[in-house]
Formats: sequence, C-alpha cells, structure tokens
Amino acid sequence: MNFSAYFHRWGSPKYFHTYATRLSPWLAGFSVVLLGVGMIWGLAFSPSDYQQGDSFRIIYIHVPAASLGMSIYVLMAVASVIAWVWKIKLSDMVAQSCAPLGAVFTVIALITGAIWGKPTWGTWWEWDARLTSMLILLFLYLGIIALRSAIEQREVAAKAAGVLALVGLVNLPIIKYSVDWWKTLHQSSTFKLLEKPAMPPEMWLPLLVTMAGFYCLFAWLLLRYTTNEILEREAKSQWLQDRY
Amino acid sequence: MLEAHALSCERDDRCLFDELTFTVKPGHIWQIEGANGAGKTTLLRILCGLNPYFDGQLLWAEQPLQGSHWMTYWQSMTYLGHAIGIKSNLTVIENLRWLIDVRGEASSADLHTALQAVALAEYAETPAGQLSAGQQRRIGLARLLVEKTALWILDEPFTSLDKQGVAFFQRHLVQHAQQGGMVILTTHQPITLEYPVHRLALSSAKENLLAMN
Amino acid sequence: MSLKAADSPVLSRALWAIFCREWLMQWRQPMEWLNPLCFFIMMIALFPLGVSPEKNLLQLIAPGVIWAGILLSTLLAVENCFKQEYEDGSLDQLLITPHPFFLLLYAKLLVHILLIGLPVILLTPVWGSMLFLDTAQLKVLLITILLGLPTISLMSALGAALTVGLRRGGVLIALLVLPLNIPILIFATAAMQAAAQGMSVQGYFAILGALLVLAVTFLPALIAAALRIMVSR
Amino acid sequence: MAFSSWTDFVSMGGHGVYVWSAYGVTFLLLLACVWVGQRRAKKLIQRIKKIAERKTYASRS
Repeated sequence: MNFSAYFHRWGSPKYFHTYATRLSPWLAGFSVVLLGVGMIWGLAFSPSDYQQGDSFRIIYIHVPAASLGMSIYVLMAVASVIAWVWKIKLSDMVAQSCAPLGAVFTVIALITGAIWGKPTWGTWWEWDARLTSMLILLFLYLGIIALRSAIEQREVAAKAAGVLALVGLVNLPIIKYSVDWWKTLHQSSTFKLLEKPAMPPEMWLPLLVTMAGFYCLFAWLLLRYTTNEILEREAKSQWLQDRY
Repeated sequence: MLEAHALSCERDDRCLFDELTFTVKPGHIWQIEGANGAGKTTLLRILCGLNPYFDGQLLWAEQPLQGSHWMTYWQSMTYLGHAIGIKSNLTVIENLRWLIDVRGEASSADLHTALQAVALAEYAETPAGQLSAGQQRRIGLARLLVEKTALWILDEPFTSLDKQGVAFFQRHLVQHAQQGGMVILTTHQPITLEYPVHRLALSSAKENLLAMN
Repeated sequence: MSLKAADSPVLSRALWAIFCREWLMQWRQPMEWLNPLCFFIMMIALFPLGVSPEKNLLQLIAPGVIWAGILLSTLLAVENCFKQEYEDGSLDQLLITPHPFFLLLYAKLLVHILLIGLPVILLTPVWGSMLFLDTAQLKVLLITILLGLPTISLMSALGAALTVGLRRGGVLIALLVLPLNIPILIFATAAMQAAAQGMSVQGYFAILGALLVLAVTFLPALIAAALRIMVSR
Repeated sequence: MAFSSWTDFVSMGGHGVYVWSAYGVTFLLLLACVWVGQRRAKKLIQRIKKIAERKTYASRS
C-alpha cells in the first residue's frame, strides 16, 4: 500500500472508529495498571529526598502532567495544520479533542506545582521558570478553546484554530527560552523543584512508569473524545447508525 | 466564460443547493432566484472565490479555478456585494480611486465621466458618509462603468436605487451583455430587460428540508 | 473576449492606493490612533500615582511599565484594524484583486505600525522623564521600541484578523495575543535593565531583531490567511 | 518500603497534606475528564439511535 492511501485510510472516520473501539479497552487497562503500579511504587517504596523529604513524591504526577501539557500542544498544532492543509476532517477532530485535554493536564501541572511549592519554597506560587511557562501554555490553550467556541461554523473554526496553533507552535520554544532565560536573570536564592542530577534509579524508575501511565491515559482519553466528535459530526451517516 | 459543474453546498447540516451546473457565456445575463435563506449570496460568494466550502468545480476560460488562476479570474471580474466597500470618511472620488487602483488603472477624466454618468459629479468631493444609501450604491455603478471587466457579479444591485437609477443600471446591464460581457445577479424586484435573461432557481429552504426528512 | 480585463494590474499602484487610502482614513478619524496613545500616557502616569513617586522605585519599574503599556495600547490600536473593512465590504474587495492579498496587507499594516509607533517613539523623552530614565536607558528604550513594536503590532493584527466579525472579539483578542507577545516583553525589558546596570545590550537587540525579521516575513501571510478564513463564514 | 507504619505513610513526614491533596486533585480532574467523555458518548449514541429510528419510521410510512 502506498503512503498516501495509508494516510487517507487513517483519515477516514469509519476506519478510525473501528480501531479506536478495539484499542480503547487495552489503553484503559494499561493506563490503570501503569498508574497504579507507578504511584504505589512512588508513594510508598521509593526513598524520600534528602532535601525535600516526602513532598518530592508529587514529582510522579507533576512531571508527567507538565510533559503531557507541552506534547499535547505540539500534537494539537500538527493535527490542526494537517487538517488545514490537507483538509482531513479527522485530523481536525483530533486537534479539537486535544485542546481541553491539554488544558486539563496543564492545570494539573500548575496545581501540583503550586502544592509542591508550598513546603519547598514556603509559598504557593514562585515565579519558577517551569511554572511560568506552564501558565503561559495554559493561556495558549484557553485562547484556542475560546477562539473555537466563538466561531459557529465548524470548518472556519478549524482553520482559524489551525492558524493560531501554528503561530503558538513556532512561538512555544521562543517563549520557553525567553522564560528560562528571564529566570536566570532574576535568579533568587530559592532552589528548583527538580534537581536534575543525583537522582537514584529507585526514584526515577517509578517516574518512568507513571509517565507511561499518563501517556496511555491521555491516548485513551483522546480516542474517546475524538470518537465522540465522530459520533457528533457523522450522526447522519449510515455506517455509524448501523453500528449502534 | 464561467462554468460551474455540480456545485453543492451544505451549511449547518442543511443542503443549500445540490449539483448545480450552468455555464455563463459572453452575452449572458443570469438571474439567481430564490427565497430568503436559499443561498443566493452564498452562491455568489462561491463564484467570487470568497467561500471555499463547496463541492464541485468552477472553470474560467476553460481552466479550473485554482491557485494563481484565481488572480487571472479576479482581474476580469467585478463583484458588488451587499456592502460594496465604500468608506464613509473618504470622498466619492477617493473611494472610486482606490477601488479602481487596487485592481487596474484609470485616468481622472475617466472617473469624472463615470461620476457624471451616474449623476454624482457634483458630489465628487463630498465624504461618502454624507450621501444617501442609493447614492452610495451609485458609486459601485460608476466603478462598473470605469472598470469594464468582462464578468459582473452583483448581489442585489438595485437595492435603494430610485426608479431612474434602476432604469439606468438595467440599460447598462443590457449594453454590457450586448458588448459580450457577462452578468450574474440576484434581485428581489422582478426585472424587465429587453434582453433574454437566464434564470437559475435555488430550491427554497423549505423544499430542501422536506427532501431531507 | 471583446471586453478588456482590468487594465494591466500594477502591484506598486495597488500598494500606493492602499497606503494613501489608509493614511487618509486614519487622518480623518484621529481618535482611532489618538485613543491608544492617551491610554498609554494615562497608564504611565498612573504608576507614580498608584505606587510611589519615588525616583529609585520608578526607575526600577520603568521598563516593565513602559513595555506593558506598549503591549496594551498596540492591542487597542490594532483591534479595529479589520473590523470596519469587514463590515463595509472593502475586505471582500481587497481579497479579490489580481494581486496577492498578503502583499497588499504590507501597505495597510505599515500605516498602522507607523501611526502607533511614531508618536510613541517621538514622545519617548516624555515617558523617560516621567519615570526618571537616564539618557543611556532612553537610547536603549528607543531601539527596543523600534525593534519590538512592529513585531507586537503584527502579532496583534493577527489576533484582530482571527477575531474579525466575532461578537466577543475585544476580550478574545487579548487572550489570543498577549501570551504570544511575552518573549518581546521579556527581551525588551531585560535590555533596559541591562542598560541600567551598564551591561552590554547587543545580544538583546540581536534577538529582538531576529524576531522582527521572522514576524515581518511570515506574519502578513498568516494574517492574510486568517482574514480569508474569517471572511468565508 | 520507605515507611515503617501506616500512620507514617499517611503523614508523609509532615508533608502528607501536600502530597495527598496533590494526588487527590489530580485524580479528581482526570476522573472528571473520563466522566465527561463517557457521558457525552452516551448522549451522542442516544442521538444517533433516535436519528436512525426516525429514518426507518419515515421510510416505512
């Protein structure tokens, strides 16, 4: 099968619906198992940090959520550009489903970051580089969600969101860079949430597991939300009615 | 020559028109008919290239309209929509000037002759905002006189024009067609031209709904 | 075909026509660009009144105040950039000329950038003395405005294009544009702080210049795409 | 096991409030995502069934 045929087969809602329904239970199962194992391991078995004590255990949700927040934005931008350029509707459905999920993971990263900050810095909010760029990322998500909801016609909303996401995607590294760099300029005496070096394997292995769990959970949620979009947009098509 | 092949347009899950096929040849005047909401303006905007949400194909000069061919097409057509792009704080002549200059070239003498023809000569230096709605529409008419493009796409061109204005406009449409021009227009008023008019009826929204259920 | 096409379309004539038209229009409704300027002056005046008129403190917050003011007043200035065009049908006319639309936008956007930028730049000594900036800092401020303001204006114009004709456009445009402008804010204020401490500012100018080049190269095309999308509703 | 007793585990060396509230909030938010998705799916499937029903009804009469 040549590439473009493959591309278009995946672009068909019918094909996607079939495989999403088959794949979903597996992803759900994987995410529950991985999250369960990773969190119990991280909460109960990994050693506590010599500096931060047990509050560092928030890392096992904060870091995966933050990493997802960024990756989902990239996925969303790429999907909406594909939808815009090649007019693949499914790609737009993926992009539309990504926005609220990405916003939720970013909010999780912000909230857990703030909670982690309290015992570490003594304040709920510190203008830490990671938290600041997460905050800006949240605004980018909110902008895209608001723009989509303000435009009634679906194809127009999709393209407009695509333009905005594209600009955001190009700007994201610049924002990240500028914020990191701004932070080093205003470096205060507080120490960072993540001390990169000297993390023993007992500490980062569970992180790897919860990270995988979060990504599985996101994949599952994305399939669910995208399938919902198919259910809404294709409600009148025969193949869908035949399946229910 | 503008050809439309199997144009279909759906809006908000409602089918506006389906499989429209027609050819506008030099010397043709086409009138699009249909009730409110039947999709007349949408069809015109599709024909202008302002609305890409349709299925089917458009051809201009026997070549499919896509990419840079649109610009060749735009060079030889003029579109007057519901709002015709008049800036209220520019004078009549300034309005005419920029509308012409972004597309082509015309001498000042040409502009003044055109204004004279549409009875706006004495208002040339008046801000367009101070003119009546009908007078503002006449600026569009003056533009058609100057540009002399092959294809005119006119959305309700007779709105708020007085009787003489309508008569003058209609005479000009006929003259344009006789010279080998093309006109596509929508209008509520019945038009009486001493010229054969092709009619394209967009089935009413109601019929469409019935067909859907 | 017996009838001629529009006479040989010449791009330079079209650009000049749009430039003149835009200039005349803005000249005849000066409130469009005077209001943002007044807003900017008010904002700067509010800080000594609201925080403290103390010299050291004002010097410290001056870069941030001035740049936040520029960010917001540019937003205000560009907000209605395409609104009238959309409503009176001239946007349709600009979209169906024989010229690439994004090239025509350069002429239009240039007028907008000049109209918000020139007064801000010409009056820099005024802001400077209101917030006790010294000459070295003033010079840096001037250059950051020259390099940063066009970028910000273009970004705001993109926001205006994406919200053209929407009912809640005003609030939405701020949400869309402000996060994207944060890098400019950071680098511009950092340059001024570096100047205050007598450090080198070349690096900041280089970054701001690079962003300006990026913006001027790509944003008008994106704004054109956004307008074409929004007009097709 | 990094903790000697259940109470130790719950108190997390004095940081229990922070750790458990962070995990709690995360769980609630993720659960909300799942719930919203499932509920919307249920509604949409009902809608599809209704449309299909109407169609068969219309074709019969």
